[in-house]
Amino acid sequence: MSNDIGEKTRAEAFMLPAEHPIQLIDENGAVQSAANSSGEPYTMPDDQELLAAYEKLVAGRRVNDQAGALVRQGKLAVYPSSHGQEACQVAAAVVLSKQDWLFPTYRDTVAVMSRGVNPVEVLTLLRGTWHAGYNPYEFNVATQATPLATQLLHAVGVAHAAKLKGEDTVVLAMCGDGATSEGDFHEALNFAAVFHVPVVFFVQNNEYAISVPLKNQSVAPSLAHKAVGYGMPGERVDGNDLAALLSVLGHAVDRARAGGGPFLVEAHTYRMQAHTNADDATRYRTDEEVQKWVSRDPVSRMQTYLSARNMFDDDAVAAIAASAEDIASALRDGMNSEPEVDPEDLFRYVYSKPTPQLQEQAAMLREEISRENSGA
Amino acid sequence: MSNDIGEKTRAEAFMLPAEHPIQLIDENGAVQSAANSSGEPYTMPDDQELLAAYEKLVAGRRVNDQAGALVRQGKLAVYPSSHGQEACQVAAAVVLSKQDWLFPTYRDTVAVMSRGVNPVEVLTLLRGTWHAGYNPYEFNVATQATPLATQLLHAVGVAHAAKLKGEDTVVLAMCGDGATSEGDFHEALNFAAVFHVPVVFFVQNNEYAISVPLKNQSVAPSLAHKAVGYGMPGERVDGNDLAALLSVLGHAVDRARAGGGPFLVEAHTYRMQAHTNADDATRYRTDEEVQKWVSRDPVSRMQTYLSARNMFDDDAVAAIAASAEDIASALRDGMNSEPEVDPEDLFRYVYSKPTPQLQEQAAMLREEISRENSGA
Amino acid sequence: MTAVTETAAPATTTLTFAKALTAALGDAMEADKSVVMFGEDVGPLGGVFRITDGLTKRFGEERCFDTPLAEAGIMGMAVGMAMNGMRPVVEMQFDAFAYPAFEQVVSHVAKMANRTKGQVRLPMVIRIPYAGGIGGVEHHCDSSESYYVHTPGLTVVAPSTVADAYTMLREAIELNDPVVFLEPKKLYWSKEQVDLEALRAKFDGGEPDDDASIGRAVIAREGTDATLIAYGPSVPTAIAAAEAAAEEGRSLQVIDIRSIVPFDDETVTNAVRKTGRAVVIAEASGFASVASEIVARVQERCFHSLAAPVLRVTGFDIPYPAPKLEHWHLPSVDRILDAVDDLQWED
Amino acid sequence: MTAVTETAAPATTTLTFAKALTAALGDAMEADKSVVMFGEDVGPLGGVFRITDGLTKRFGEERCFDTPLAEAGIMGMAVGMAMNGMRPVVEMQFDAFAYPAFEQVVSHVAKMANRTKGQVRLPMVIRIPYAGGIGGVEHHCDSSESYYVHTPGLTVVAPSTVADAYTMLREAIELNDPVVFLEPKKLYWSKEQVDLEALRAKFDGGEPDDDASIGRAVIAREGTDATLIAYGPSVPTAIAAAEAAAEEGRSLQVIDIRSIVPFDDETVTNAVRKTGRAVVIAEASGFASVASEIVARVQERCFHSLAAPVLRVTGFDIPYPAPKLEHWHLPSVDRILDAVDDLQWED
Ligand SMILES: Cc1ncc(C[n+]2csc(CCOP(=O)(O)OP(=O)(O)O)c2C)c(N)n1
Ligand SMILES: Cc1ncc(C[n+]2csc(CCOP(=O)(O)OP(=O)(O)O)c2C)c(N)n1
Ligand SMILES: [Mg+2]
Ligand SMILES: [Mg+2]
Repeated sequence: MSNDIGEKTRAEAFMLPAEHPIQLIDENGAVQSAANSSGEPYTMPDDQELLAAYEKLVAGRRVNDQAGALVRQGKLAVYPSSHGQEACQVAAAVVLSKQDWLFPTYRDTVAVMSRGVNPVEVLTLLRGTWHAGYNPYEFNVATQATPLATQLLHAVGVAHAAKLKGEDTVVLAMCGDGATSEGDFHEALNFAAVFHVPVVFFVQNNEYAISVPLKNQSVAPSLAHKAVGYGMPGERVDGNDLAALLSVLGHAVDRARAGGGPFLVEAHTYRMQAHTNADDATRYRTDEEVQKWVSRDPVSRMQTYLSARNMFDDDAVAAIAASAEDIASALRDGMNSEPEVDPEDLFRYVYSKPTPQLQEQAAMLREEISRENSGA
Repeated sequence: MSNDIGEKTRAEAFMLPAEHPIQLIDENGAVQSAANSSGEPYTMPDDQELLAAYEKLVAGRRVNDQAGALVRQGKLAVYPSSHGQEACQVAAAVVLSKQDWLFPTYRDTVAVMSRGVNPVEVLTLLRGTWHAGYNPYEFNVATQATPLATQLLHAVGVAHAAKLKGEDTVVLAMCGDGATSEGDFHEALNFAAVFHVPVVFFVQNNEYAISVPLKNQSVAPSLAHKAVGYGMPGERVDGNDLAALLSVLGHAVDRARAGGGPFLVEAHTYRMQAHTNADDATRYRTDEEVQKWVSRDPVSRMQTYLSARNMFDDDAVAAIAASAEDIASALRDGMNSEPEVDPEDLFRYVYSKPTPQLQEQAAMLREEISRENSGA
Repeated sequence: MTAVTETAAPATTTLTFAKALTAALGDAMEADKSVVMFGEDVGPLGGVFRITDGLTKRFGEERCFDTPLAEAGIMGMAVGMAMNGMRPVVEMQFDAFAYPAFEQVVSHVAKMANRTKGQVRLPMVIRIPYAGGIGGVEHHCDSSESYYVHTPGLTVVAPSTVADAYTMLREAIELNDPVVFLEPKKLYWSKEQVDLEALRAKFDGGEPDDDASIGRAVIAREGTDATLIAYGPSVPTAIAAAEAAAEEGRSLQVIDIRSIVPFDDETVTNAVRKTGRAVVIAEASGFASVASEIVARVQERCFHSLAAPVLRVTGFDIPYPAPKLEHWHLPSVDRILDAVDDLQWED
Repeated sequence: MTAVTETAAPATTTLTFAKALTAALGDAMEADKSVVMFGEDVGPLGGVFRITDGLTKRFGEERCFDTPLAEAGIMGMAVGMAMNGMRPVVEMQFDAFAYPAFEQVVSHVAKMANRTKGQVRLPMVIRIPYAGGIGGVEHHCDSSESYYVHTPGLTVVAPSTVADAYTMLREAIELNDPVVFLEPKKLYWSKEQVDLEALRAKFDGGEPDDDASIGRAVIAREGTDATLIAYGPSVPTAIAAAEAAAEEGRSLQVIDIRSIVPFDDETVTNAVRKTGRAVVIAEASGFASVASEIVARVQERCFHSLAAPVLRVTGFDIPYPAPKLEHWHLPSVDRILDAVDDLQWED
């Protein structure tokens, strides 16, 4: 070819996902081997690591169930459960180091708690006492994002600042399959690639965005195929396989930390329950379809694997269950206590110093309340 | 592999661009052969087709130069020239049939006029007498978009409506390399792919977005590599090679018309002049860099080729020049005539029927003007 | 004879606000096949508020369909479809989720007709479930009307009654201009007795209606002492306040603005001149809002009839509060009555 | 002795509004290395208005840099950087090109501090070259302030003088809250004599300033008969109107609001009470705008001092016109004087 136009073409093989989603432990708990598109194998995490993560998996499942019960009892307004997606939730948290940041969404309660945040605080948003219940700086966990995909840009900004400051910080940012359609998803991935910042984008493809199935969301070969369009690697992983998730996300985090830039991981999983308790999933999917995913359950799969490796005795199983039960019970207690809300909080934090207008409005409300209290 | 997760993976070879940008006539006017990633060759347009397009190329160059002169004379407020990009401009118009739609940007004056719109009308926006000067329905040419990438979604909508109505309409939507970073670019390509509508997205990658070079815009292997992330084919083409453009865009249009869905074409070209006359290009690029592109000029290249094919005699060359001169002269006349503006127009078109509020405001202005006119 | 008696009898049924909207959409789609409905979850699910319930089944996937999850995409595609002969109705799932489409709305939806001197008109409707009072989490209760009404080129309406829900949505779909159609979420489940057939009959002619609701305010309750001016979710609150005031011997008139743009100065001005006192009520934060505009217009036009400044009861200038605190934020009957008390009564 | 005389002499220089902004950015970046500047074309080019001219050269590509062309991206990245210890200043190239970032601004920039009960504050500045009068083509002349001021959580300022351009930008950067900093395009090339060193000196202490400009309106011209209330690009027009009126024997006071949020009710209220008459001037379309708000506040607070309704001179309720028609749209001296004439003078 005589032209030198388009010098930018580069081999993109390493950016394309492997032919199949990475799986290290299959539905029957059997070991599989898997490699990326460049042929580099993904390694199985060691047993101790898996056992520690498994504990969080069990706790996560328990909290999902408990939150569902609290909704039915009217203690929680609404709960978007990650039942079935707990492997993703746990992996997202445990691959990070202390100085790293996690950017979760509304569905990622279990990821947030797996990073250390008290579940009672996590559920503040859904309980309705305030918009966020934990201090993002305590565990480096951003508030749970509701406006879809917007948080991915914040993640890029945190990573960019860390890079400028010379900090050793990786950011893991989560979103759903539906959120990949938003413009902010595009802008976030492009900014991350252009500024070469350490962000791992982690898409939990659970096949639905509320009622809309993936095929109405994207007709790309896979969501991970979007990565090449930004110049970053994309990989797909079995989202119900905790081992594969730890391996792939761990690799992405290590690579980012070493200065390799951003990475896109798509996990294939399934939302086993309705979008939230307010949703009616029978309107858009069959029970048959849901059943297909029961055998792929991330918790039982890991249990089978660890049992086969003799990582459990009955005591260990009981201890793990008991510890999950403690967390659930603390959550129940927290939610059963009368929530405290202070009307003055409405005006307190809008600005560093309330404007004269807000001071007036606060005074008006104060007076109103004191009149009410005095029975006037 | 034992897992059946991620059944969506499909071979994506046909979606990835060919290794090199498609070129059919090189810088020296010599014929090249080129094929897409699936090995299907792109065919050279026939001589008559090229000759007809060449006439438009010459006219386009002349109008670019004339508009520049009008700016210097103060007859035009501002002009973003497509000097150097005329092959893209002409090809975008001539690959379309009458019932098709063109969605141009501010820089695409030559494309709009190549589709039949009077250049005087095209320049209304830049002259400042109104926001748009031609009737979009007359030649199926949308207004020239200023807010970047927004028009790509309108293009999808026009195509979607055409599909629902069973019309045989293809839409070609243009944007620049910079515009590919906007969220609307992402949403447009995804919507087009999911709804499988006949839109050809045509990115003129002219290496700059005002002062920002491509490398600060994207680090993808190429912009055409974005296509696979939406599940559509992407192709790169030498944007200064009219023949290649006609072949590749023509193929994309045919494919879309036949129900094949959307297509992304990236043309490698160069903005030979400053962003607009208001810009100072010396602040961000060297003269050397610009000079490198002189020899790649789309007009002289096509002239060399057609001469070698004996498609010209001196009379033909003179006739083509004269016809371009006529267009330039009509443009000068149009721009030299006193522009007519009617203050009542301010209120006339905001709603189908002016609101009472606008009627009041119009009356106020009318009174003001009549007082002024009566010298009060 | 029997037949005549039957048709003559008032054929009223009890209908919710939500079902009136569903009926309006169905009737409009039946009447004109260029009407298409799309957005997030509006297909098989029928929308998160079930406003589009049954439409996909009835009209097919091509006429009522789900889109990928991208609001600018929805809005921009609607612009193109409207350019090419369709009458798109789009649903933004919640008020705050319309913001990603803001550029499309302000820079294109609102400006296209003017830009092309009326050659390209965009007959489209943007349905937005809006405002609060439903215990929604953050981003699900914004009152975003001020952003739209300040944008010339948009028609902006906010019905408060079941009958208006039906009629104004049909009118909005028939209008050749883009309409932002604000649906007060907390009224979705409110019920009224309406004669749906009579409402439908207005749209049989095909002729533009002379007494269109868009552009007209209505007096929702007569009264003589002061005027309460409200729209959308605040209208029932204003009426409740007027009822409470009546018990204390004060006669309050209530105006339901319902069409914010165009604004019905005539009805509002006449009403306030009559009473000489007015309170404007709206859920949105007050600063630079529709309420500010109404106050400004009223004092400009009724200055010499006013016995007291025109007061406002609005949401505070704070982000919409979490569910357990929203009752402090929203205009309440008590707060409206307090404002009325402040209208410098001489007696 | 010589030295003393020299420092005592007023060290004024002639500076444009644009250069004052450049100086403020440079000084802020010098003073605090967490201040970073980014946006479209703000690097080597220095911005299309050259406000960031020289900053990349002076502070390096890491401190002043170009981004990919995506405004939501710029805004969202700024949010994250502010969360992580930086003080980002972003430039939106033109008013209408900030709209793609609207969701980020409304749903995050404005709400983050409140959402987290003050734990995450966003010390960021959004610079927007705004408003018209420069013959710009469509989308280059929007007056978008009403969208921002209606959004609780944002501080919104619009300086009109060269000295305020410097001071308020420095204050905005030092503030721990997000600030929308509106730069009237048509004033970029206006010149004034300023004592830059004196302006700089205010920022040496590091202590928060008691007489901050943000939050304070100023009386730009004294007068006794009526008050003109303006901000940003309309202030010079208001002053010109006052000058013209003076020749006709009418004494007009001019208030430069400059800080829209927080709003300085005290200065405005005192001024209007003194004159009893007022006209509010703004370029933006009037409907549900900052002008509406000022009228509403003034009539609420000064009702009994008012001899006439508070009038408005604003842009029409139309999309911003093409260059050759903009002069009809913009508030002019004549139109202001007409409004003043309409203030029901008894004599
Ligand atoms: C910008 C925006 N638009 C719409 C919504 C309403 N909404 C909330 S969740 C949801 C579906 C999200 O699907 P996905 O991204 O796949 O995440 P999942 O719920 O499956 O975890 C929608 C449409 C929103 N929160 N934000
Ligand atoms: C949404 C938006 N943001 C910013 C701008 C300002 N702007 C006008 S042209 C331009 C550069 C566009 O570059 P590119 O897309 O490569 O097109 P080119 O000018 O090279 O043809 C910019 C930033 C705009 N018009 N719209
Ligand atoms: Mg999902
Ligand atoms: Mg370009």
